[in-house]
Amino acid sequence: MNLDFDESEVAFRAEVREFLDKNLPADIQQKVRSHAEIGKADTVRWQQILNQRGWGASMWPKQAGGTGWNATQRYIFEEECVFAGAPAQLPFGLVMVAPVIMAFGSPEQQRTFLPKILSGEDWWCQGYSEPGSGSDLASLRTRAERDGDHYVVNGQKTWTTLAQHADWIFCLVRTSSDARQQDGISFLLINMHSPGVTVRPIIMMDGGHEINDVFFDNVRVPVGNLVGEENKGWSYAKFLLVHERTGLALVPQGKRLLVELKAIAAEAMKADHRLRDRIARIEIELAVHEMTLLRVVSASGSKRGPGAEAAILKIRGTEIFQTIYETILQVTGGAYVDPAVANRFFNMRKLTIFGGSNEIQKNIIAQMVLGL
Amino acid sequence: MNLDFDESEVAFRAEVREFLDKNLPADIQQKVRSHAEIGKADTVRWQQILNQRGWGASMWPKQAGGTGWNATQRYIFEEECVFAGAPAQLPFGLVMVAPVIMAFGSPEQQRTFLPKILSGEDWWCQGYSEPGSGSDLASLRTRAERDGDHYVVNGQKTWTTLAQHADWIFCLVRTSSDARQQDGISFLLINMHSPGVTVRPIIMMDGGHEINDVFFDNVRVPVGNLVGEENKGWSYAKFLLVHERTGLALVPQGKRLLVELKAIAAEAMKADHRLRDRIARIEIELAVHEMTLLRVVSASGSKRGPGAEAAILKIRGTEIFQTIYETILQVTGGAYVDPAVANRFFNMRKLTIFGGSNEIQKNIIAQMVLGL
Amino acid sequence: MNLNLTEDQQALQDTLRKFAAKEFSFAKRRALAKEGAGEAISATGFSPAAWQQLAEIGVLALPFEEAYGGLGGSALDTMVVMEELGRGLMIEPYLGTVILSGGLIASLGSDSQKETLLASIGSGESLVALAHQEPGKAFDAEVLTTSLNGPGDGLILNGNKAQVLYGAQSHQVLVSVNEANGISLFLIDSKAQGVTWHDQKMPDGTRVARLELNQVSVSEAARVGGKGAAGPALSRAFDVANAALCAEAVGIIVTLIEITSEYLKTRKQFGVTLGTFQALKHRMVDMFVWSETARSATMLATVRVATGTAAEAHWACAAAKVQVGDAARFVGQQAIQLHGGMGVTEEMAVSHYFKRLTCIAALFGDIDHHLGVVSDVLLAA
Amino acid sequence: MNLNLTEDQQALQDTLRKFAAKEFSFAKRRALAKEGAGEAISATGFSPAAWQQLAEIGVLALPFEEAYGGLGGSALDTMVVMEELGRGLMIEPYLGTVILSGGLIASLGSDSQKETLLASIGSGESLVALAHQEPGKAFDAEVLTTSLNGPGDGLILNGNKAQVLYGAQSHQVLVSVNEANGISLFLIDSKAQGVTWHDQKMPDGTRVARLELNQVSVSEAARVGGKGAAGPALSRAFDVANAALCAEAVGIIVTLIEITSEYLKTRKQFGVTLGTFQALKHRMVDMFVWSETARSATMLATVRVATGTAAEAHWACAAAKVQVGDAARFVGQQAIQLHGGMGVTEEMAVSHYFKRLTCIAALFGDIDHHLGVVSDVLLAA
Repeated sequence: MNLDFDESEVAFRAEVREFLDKNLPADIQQKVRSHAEIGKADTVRWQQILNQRGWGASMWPKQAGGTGWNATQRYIFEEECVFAGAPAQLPFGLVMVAPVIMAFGSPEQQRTFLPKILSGEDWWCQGYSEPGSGSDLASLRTRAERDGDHYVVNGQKTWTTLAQHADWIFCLVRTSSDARQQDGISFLLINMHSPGVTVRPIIMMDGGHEINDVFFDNVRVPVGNLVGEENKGWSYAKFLLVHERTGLALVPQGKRLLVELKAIAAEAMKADHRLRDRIARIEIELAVHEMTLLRVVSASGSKRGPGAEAAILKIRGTEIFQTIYETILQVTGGAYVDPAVANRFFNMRKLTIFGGSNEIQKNIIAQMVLGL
Repeated sequence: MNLDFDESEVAFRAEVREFLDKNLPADIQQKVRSHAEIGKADTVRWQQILNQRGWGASMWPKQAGGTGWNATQRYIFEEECVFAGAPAQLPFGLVMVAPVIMAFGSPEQQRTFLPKILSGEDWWCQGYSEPGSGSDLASLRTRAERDGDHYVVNGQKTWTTLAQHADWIFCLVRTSSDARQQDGISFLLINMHSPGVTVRPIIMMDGGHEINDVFFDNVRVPVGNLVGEENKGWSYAKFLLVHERTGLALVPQGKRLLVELKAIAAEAMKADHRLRDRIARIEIELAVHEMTLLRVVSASGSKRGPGAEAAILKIRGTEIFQTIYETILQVTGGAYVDPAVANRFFNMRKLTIFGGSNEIQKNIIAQMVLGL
Repeated sequence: MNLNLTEDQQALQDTLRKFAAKEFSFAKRRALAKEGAGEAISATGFSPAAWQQLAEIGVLALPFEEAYGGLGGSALDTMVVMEELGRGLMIEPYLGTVILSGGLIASLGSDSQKETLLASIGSGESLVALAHQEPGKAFDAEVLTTSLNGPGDGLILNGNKAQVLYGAQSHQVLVSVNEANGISLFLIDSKAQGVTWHDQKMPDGTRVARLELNQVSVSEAARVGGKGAAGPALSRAFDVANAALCAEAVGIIVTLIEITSEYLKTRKQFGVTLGTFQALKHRMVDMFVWSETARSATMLATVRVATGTAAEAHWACAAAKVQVGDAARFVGQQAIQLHGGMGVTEEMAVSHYFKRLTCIAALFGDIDHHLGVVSDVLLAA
Repeated sequence: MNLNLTEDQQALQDTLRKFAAKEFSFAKRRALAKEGAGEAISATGFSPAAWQQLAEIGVLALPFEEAYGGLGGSALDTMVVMEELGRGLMIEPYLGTVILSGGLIASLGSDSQKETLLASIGSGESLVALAHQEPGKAFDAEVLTTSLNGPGDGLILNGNKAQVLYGAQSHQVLVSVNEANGISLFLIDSKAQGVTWHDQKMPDGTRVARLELNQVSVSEAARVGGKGAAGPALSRAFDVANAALCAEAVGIIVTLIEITSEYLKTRKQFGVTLGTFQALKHRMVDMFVWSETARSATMLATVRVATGTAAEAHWACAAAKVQVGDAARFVGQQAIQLHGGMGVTEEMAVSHYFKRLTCIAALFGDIDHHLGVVSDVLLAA
């Protein structure tokens, strides 16, 4: 048992770092470091740069155009990217729909969609949640009815992150109401530029626009855009849920933010032992949380499944990340609040809710690990 | 709105204090202050002293031999008793069965039982819980079958506090299995010296003997010992549950213990800011908790019902009390634990479980206050 | 001992609650806050109409002596008002103008200052801000950088002030300086020569300004209170303000519990209402217990402010800020969490209450600061 | 990077778990602990038979070099052992004798001391206690009151030591004194002239003694390590001991979760098993998350002790003691609470594990102490 990276891993880290040094555009880096909004253009530009190096999809197998890296390499790559101030890659195509298309899509679908995800040409968003079916996904009501070579889709999706930029949406839609709720659901790829698709912004409490309602009004979707079998969409969605999601652990992001907190609080914490103790606790919790992540990464190297680990990583990661932001809010603002920092703090409030609320994560652990 | 006691209340406090000064036996006071065990003899002796003064039952109406005091007076009396180092009065007779006998018992029962509760001659214990029916009281299985002028009782009670000293036990027993669980329960007074009653000690984790199993093997109980109507016992027990139970708030006890903690920690907390902050927090929480109690006392003076306040008082009171003990444990023992203090800490672990676990209290609040 | 509201206080509570519900529903306030709406709220950060109505109800004059047009209300009456402002999410500049500046003028001002100023505050005519805190210093600092020169060539103020509540919207401003080993206060015109305001919109919609004083001339007549003698009154004013903030927080906390409880009773998941899930039910109970704790803490602080010694009041206000801060954090966070995705949108009232609670918890000393006050008392004992 | 157990470690784990299950079930240990039971456990606080069996399995010699009859085990092997001792609630004097005293002799002793002492510890023949802490002082104090006089008239020890783990049961004891501006260690016979033990039974059943040294003669040959040179080794020994304690706590924590989970699945209330109540289910999940956190913290500390610098090891052990302390408190308290009334009786294993956790959390620095270590590093940065 050891925490030391071996020679090849050390060399790999150096290679990633050198690449980032040379290729991460300074203007993007500056935006990331100053917490400015990263727009579509910058996200796409960075994806293109990575893709030119062959690093567009760190989690894809080589034959699909990915890097074929193991878990440790992916961990090193993510950490270096975050530390360097690289923007996040858009997960909806790369991490969410691509594995489903690879596993269950037709060769035609794989040829059509995967390269444009890799190149950044297609911007994807996720169409799962609906008004009234948040944690209870299976109760969704958006209908897709067969009409010749098309499905006709009607309904509404919500909480659709960055749908305002999207070319495509992968949707869970109801194709049968005969069976038990889960059995009548299909996995459909819908072009966002189709007639009948409307996007309406939802403004978040920090005033920002990240999420949207997406309305489907008699949207015609070619049957060729159905992934896998009709009415089997639920099992594909579940496949996605247990797919490795160590990114939710927010470890490198947390470490980066802790550096920022310590810099901001450097003077204040000399005189204020309560603040110092709070930062010490965060430092401890983050180091230990990182160890939990490394245990998962290490076990995944030895081919053990991710189990309920993703749930633990998400719960702890989001809690710690929110605590860091809360502490940054506390030390800025001069005995009140700094509006810009407060808005970042408010923005992060979503972390324990989105991506499967922490309550849902607890249900998963209760069932999968404790058998309760 | 004010926190000042009026002239008559101030005079009353002085009267109580003077009485305690003169009449609380020094040997008992010494035992209380050193956390020694208070045996049956001392508890009875103190009850007799109080009763001679006419203060044997602070919560009973005058006509029953009680003091007829209002809530504020009772609060002052309890506080002074705790501060003076008086032992607790045995609640099972005075506070638990007596109100039921007064409200639902026959004149004969009132004449027989109340005076001996007041004088300390009869030691009572409570027979509610059974193995397998802790929080779910209504599932109890101890049976009482009518046989002429007697009930024949068979079954087992458990968690019976101080049953080893008891002359009488008030029991919930099943007299009918026809109806819904709650409707077949009766409230029966059983002489502990009856043939067929066996008491078995349950040793607590601190090694102490406070609680017991009580077994009934064909115990014959005169029908005259049935309180109220047969099969109506559940409603009498519920009456008792909503009966004012501000004692569970542990306010004067907590204040007394905080004084002890501050004395023990006086030196250590000068150098140790974490300990100082912890004690400051306890001080704050206790002062605020006392305010909650005073609000209940004050509202009860104006004839408003206790509502779910008893549940809040119990939850906060037990939590704070356990925290004080935990902190005392922390500052004694010299970088380890002091066995005697540790055992007191372990003994107090029961507080959030007994008397209706804090989870049950939350169910009560959810239903009574929030309508959930 | 009596901890129940008087009949008058119950009537005041009732009036304000009805007023807020009728005139300032969440939907109306949200509409007003948007750019281009009929009223000038986006420029001032509050509703001038609501301010006038509050004046008519009498709450702007409530704490002042009857001799100066006030109603002679106590800290307990203020508690009732603040709780209702909290419930209604009414971010009008009550705290800065009525509680802080009004309170300081009432305790330090000359008869003529009180006659003029308290009347114009009470009628809603005049907003008076307090500019005491300085950049990089504590809200209650006793050593100030703002300088007073003179009397040769007249009295001249120079300096910078931070966190002035509704300063840019004020008509007059109380400015603190060190003088004669203590703090003095001067009342100056908010548009006087040499006065520059940097207005900032806070996340809860309130306005807070930085103030630059550049060679601002003041007269001896502008002095409020004796030379270097304002320290104790300022200290008390912050205690009073913290007790008032706690009461506002209680109003928000109980409202969040009502809103969330209602949401859990109607919102369905997995075929049943959310309220049937025991984990959520118990969390609601924890929120409720915290709300009762916050109320007790606020009442304790308020009673001590009304009738206790300065030390008792200071202790109790610090204690209240700690407990109400904890309660605000728990209830605020959980109200959002229990609303799920809806909770983090601007469309729902819950996020607005949460933002206001976040700001209240930071203003005039956070939990750490006030825990320190209580902890230091232990050290001195 | 590799965080999986080796095959050898898995085999060791397996052996110990089976041994504890077979030989030292809770029922058996509880019976032994009662007065008058066949074995002398009530006098010694542990089972001499179990100690011999542990020697036979090889764990008493595990950490020592092969040259001295040991197995050359690392801190990671010790972690495996301690977790199993925790699971089996085996309160044998492993920590004091093998980890602390054995570790100090291994790092400071001469070749001949190591040959003799490590062999007799490894074989289970000899119990060696460490007497460092003094009454009223920190467990890791560097300035001691125990005095060493001489060499004129010979070397003589005088003083008082506290919290000596299984001191009264030991055969030899390492005693610390200040000498030459540092700490020196001497090994003396536990029954030497002038040595008085005051044995005390701790709530978890372990024994801890006060030691009086009254004119105890020692020879230069009894010295372990150089004059005044034992400080760094002692400091490391406490880090190693804390990492080991954390591993023991992890064993207890996971066992409490197993026991409690099983209880919730079988115990019925209101016609259903307790495990169907979501509030209790989620609390079990919180306990589980804490257990994983405790395990990660312990692994981090252990890896740092095995391969890190002294500063890295010290930081990680402090961090682990904080997180494992938090985990122990939460899991211990909730395991009792979820058992209801049964949880506070002596009949159930849960209360015994809880008591042991309470003692572990206090030993060699509580949460506050170790948070202070991490906090002070921030101050120095």
